[in-house]
Amino acid sequence: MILDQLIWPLLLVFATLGGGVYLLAVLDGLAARSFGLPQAQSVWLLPLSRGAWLLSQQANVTEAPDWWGWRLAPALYLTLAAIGLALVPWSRDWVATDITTSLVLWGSVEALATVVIFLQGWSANTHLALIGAYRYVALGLSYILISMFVLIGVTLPAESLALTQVVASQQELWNVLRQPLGLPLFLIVGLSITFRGPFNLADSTDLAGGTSVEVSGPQRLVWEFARSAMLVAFSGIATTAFLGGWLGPWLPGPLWVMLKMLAVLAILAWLGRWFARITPERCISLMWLALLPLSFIDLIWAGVEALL
Amino acid sequence: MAVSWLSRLAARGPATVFPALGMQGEEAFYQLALHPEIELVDSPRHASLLLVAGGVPPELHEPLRRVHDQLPAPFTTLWYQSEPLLELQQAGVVRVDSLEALPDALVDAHRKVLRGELGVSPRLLVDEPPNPWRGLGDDGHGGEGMMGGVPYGRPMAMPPTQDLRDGLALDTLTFRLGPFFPLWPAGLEAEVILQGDIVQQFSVQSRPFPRAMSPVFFDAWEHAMSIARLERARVQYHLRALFHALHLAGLPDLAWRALRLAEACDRQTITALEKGFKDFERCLKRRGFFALHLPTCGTLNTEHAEALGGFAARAAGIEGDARRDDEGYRRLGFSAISQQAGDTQSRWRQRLAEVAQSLTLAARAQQNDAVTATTGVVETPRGVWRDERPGDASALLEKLLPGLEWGEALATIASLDVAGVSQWARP
Amino acid sequence: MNTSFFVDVVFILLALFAVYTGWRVFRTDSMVRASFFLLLSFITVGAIMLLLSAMYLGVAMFFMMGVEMMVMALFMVMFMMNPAGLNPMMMVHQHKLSIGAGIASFVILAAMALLSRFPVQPLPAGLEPVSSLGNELLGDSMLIFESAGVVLLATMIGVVVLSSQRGRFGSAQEGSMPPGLEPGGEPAGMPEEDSGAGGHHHGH
Amino acid sequence: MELLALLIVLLISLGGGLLLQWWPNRRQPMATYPQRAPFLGGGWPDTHAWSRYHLRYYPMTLLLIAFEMEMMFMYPWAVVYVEQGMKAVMEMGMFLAILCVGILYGWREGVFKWQ
Repeated sequence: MILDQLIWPLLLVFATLGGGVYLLAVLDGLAARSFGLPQAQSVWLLPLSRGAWLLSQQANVTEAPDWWGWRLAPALYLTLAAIGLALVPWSRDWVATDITTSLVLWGSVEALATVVIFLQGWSANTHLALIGAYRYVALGLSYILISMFVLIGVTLPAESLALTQVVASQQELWNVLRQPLGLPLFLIVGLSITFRGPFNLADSTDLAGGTSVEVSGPQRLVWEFARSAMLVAFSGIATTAFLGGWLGPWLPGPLWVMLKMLAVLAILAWLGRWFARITPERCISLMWLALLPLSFIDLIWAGVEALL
Repeated sequence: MAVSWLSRLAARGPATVFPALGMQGEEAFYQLALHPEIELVDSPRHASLLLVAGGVPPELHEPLRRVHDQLPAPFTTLWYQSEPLLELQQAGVVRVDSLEALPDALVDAHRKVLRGELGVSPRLLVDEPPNPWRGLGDDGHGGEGMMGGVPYGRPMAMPPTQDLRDGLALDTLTFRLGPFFPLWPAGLEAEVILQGDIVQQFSVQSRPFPRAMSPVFFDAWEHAMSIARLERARVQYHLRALFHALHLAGLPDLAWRALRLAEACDRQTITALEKGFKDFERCLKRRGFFALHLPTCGTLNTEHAEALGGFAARAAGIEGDARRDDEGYRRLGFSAISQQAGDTQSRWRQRLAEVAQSLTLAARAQQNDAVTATTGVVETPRGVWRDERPGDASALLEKLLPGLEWGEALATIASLDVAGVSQWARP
Repeated sequence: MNTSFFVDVVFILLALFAVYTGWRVFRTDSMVRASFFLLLSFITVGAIMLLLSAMYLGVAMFFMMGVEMMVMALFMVMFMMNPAGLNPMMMVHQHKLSIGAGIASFVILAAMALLSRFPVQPLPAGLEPVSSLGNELLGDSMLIFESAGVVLLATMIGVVVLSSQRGRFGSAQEGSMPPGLEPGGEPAGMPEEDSGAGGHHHGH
Repeated sequence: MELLALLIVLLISLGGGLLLQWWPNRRQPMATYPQRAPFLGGGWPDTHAWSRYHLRYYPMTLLLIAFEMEMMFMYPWAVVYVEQGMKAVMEMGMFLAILCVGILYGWREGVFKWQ
């Protein structure tokens, strides 16, 4: 019983964390190649050699950092990602953390991620990193409402805040079809929470790397790893909430979840490279004036659909 | 032996290079940006190699030392057509003078540094804080009272006199940025005062290095010149400028494509270029370069636009173009394009339109071997060169940038060419 | 395995951590750290709620406090001198009063906890706190709920009116006159008018 | 059991993250002061970067807090939505309509712009 409830799901969580981050790096390399960027090496080796390089580099510190924040922020971001992944149900029985309010817990992971990303930029005590941190908060406080509305949309048919119930409610029809606006909006949340592509306001190029401009070596490795891990966790939640989680014919549940997660990651890796970075001011306007009303519509749609 | 295995694995990755560009260093920069095994990074913290490309005047040696010391160990330096700093010469610096050998030298140096086979660059500056603080002040950390003293070696930011936008007067941050800041023209050094993320004051401390133009513009000034070659050089110039803007916009693949097109300008047939550029331009629009990224601010007033000339003036509705007065161009049916708004977005629209126009002109010129008719006047991509070459215009940034958000300010700088034209042609 | 013993140990550890971080809020120099210590304290309280099977309340605590402490940290950074605590400073004012108030409230709460008789009602088996809360909102408390909406709207409008500098007609300061330092005196700190270019503002 | 799993995940990932940062660098000496200076492309700052930073989006954050309060009511509402049917629709419709007015007002006043 311990084996089923604790050991297997936990092993699965950590294996997915490591493997997912590696596969995301590979997918990103493939996306870069499909966009025409040349790759000197095989995309399979590149993440490994990059990780090895960062491990052998000296970790930089700044003049008067907030020492606790400086050390803790990357590890905390990783922790949040791991907690997010622990909420994903792999099958009806294999869930690392099956609480009745796991959907709200994911919401709080999103909220706390904003805090941690801010902390990363804040604790460096340097100019470009600080601008990145403050900019990110503007984004972090905007996407959170969209995420909440979209996720409340999927709880309506499930009549529960537990992710296992959300999957069970998709037995006949996956939410991606039932609430067509939900997944696209949620993918935007995924790009925002890992500040990728168009929503890379934290570590952007115009700040020479933003919150990680002063970070090097193993600390940068943990930060980048955590950033990818968060996207992996996000893809797990997206799979659960919209793509029917473990549901699927022939294959066992956990395998279905992983395949669907990979699909979501591939879409996100591609989307992240497609769009130009949005300016912070436009970003807030877009979030509040276009995407938030759209998520209202999604909720109303979900409500009407659930009653029919 | 785990360590050697790790470093061997690490050495297989791309060479991470922080470029510190000196005079006439751009050529190497663009070559390296195209090389798949080299990754140019924006922060020295993310690099294992410092590449100094081009001559660095003596007054910039101190900033160069500062950048040098900011790379995390292990790292080494490479000097391309540049004189290494005196104190470095013993430590085994790598000097490369040919552009062909540079990429391989960088890749090689990266591998050797990571395997520990190459001398690691020493720290140049004295290891002491900007102000002494240990044991000083009220609590032994240099600070005094609430805001005074130099806690941990630096004073604290102080409130300013007034604010630009909404009357909330909070602290301003004053710092000098450059001359090796990779996101704006090489050599530009400015004192920036930020209020939040808004530029409150911008004063240029040292001007950007003059840019070297293609020799065809110099030839055209002296004698009749093939219009097709002139226009190809113009296209190349604008596409290279576009590389920086696209890099800022977070579109590395499009930036790479712009550079590829720029390099193809000398070799490819005009029809292939036209087709390539049309696809490229469509991609730019579709992927939100204008709609998402480019700000609609940084508007030049008439005076500044006239001072700057060239595409920037035409984007602000001033139709000045020396090509209109040239009989050779007139025969090809040339007419100047212009925009009205004069902001950052319209400058890029203007430049893209001019690139397309140049390609059409080059195609027509090629058919009947058209040459320029007048000498002593050339419309360079930077502006008209009549009696003297277009000069440095970085002073106008001081008027243009205050009030802009940080990212908007950098996008605005990237949309302008403020550096003057060098008296030497590109090799 | 004795689960309840384990739970007790975790409960005590969390409680101690919550008190410790709560205390650190007042002992740190950095405003940002103070906000995030408070956040940590709230998170541990939320974790205690989870231990007490208050699943929704505990998780909602993480959520709400995450956002709110973030905003608090932002405002701290905006308005407090020396927000990062580079120079040490005292975060506490009115020492005697606050010590007194602290002791008094501790004694009262402790007395309530120790002396009052808590009802011993085992959790009914099929109880789902979240849905019963939902039913409550749609049942007897509906009026409260709706009026909460109106109150929040009032809050929003108040917030915008008070904080936004630029209304739909341009800057909120335009044409405003700061009060004088003495009754009927000259307006204090009036922004200097641009004598040349700014004149056209007053045309209408 | 669920919370135990959550605790294990938390401890392992936090510990792993910290260990990965600390272990490879445990014998590195402290970086020199010039290395630790903020990267400004060869330039240098006058002061520490920490300061009273002027956020340009502060009205939006306040609007968000008001909004978020209300969101916390929505979760329990969502759970009983199907059970309660039309009543729930009416109630939440009214509630959301009131809050929409808030956003519209904020938009009219330019809250979502850089102040």
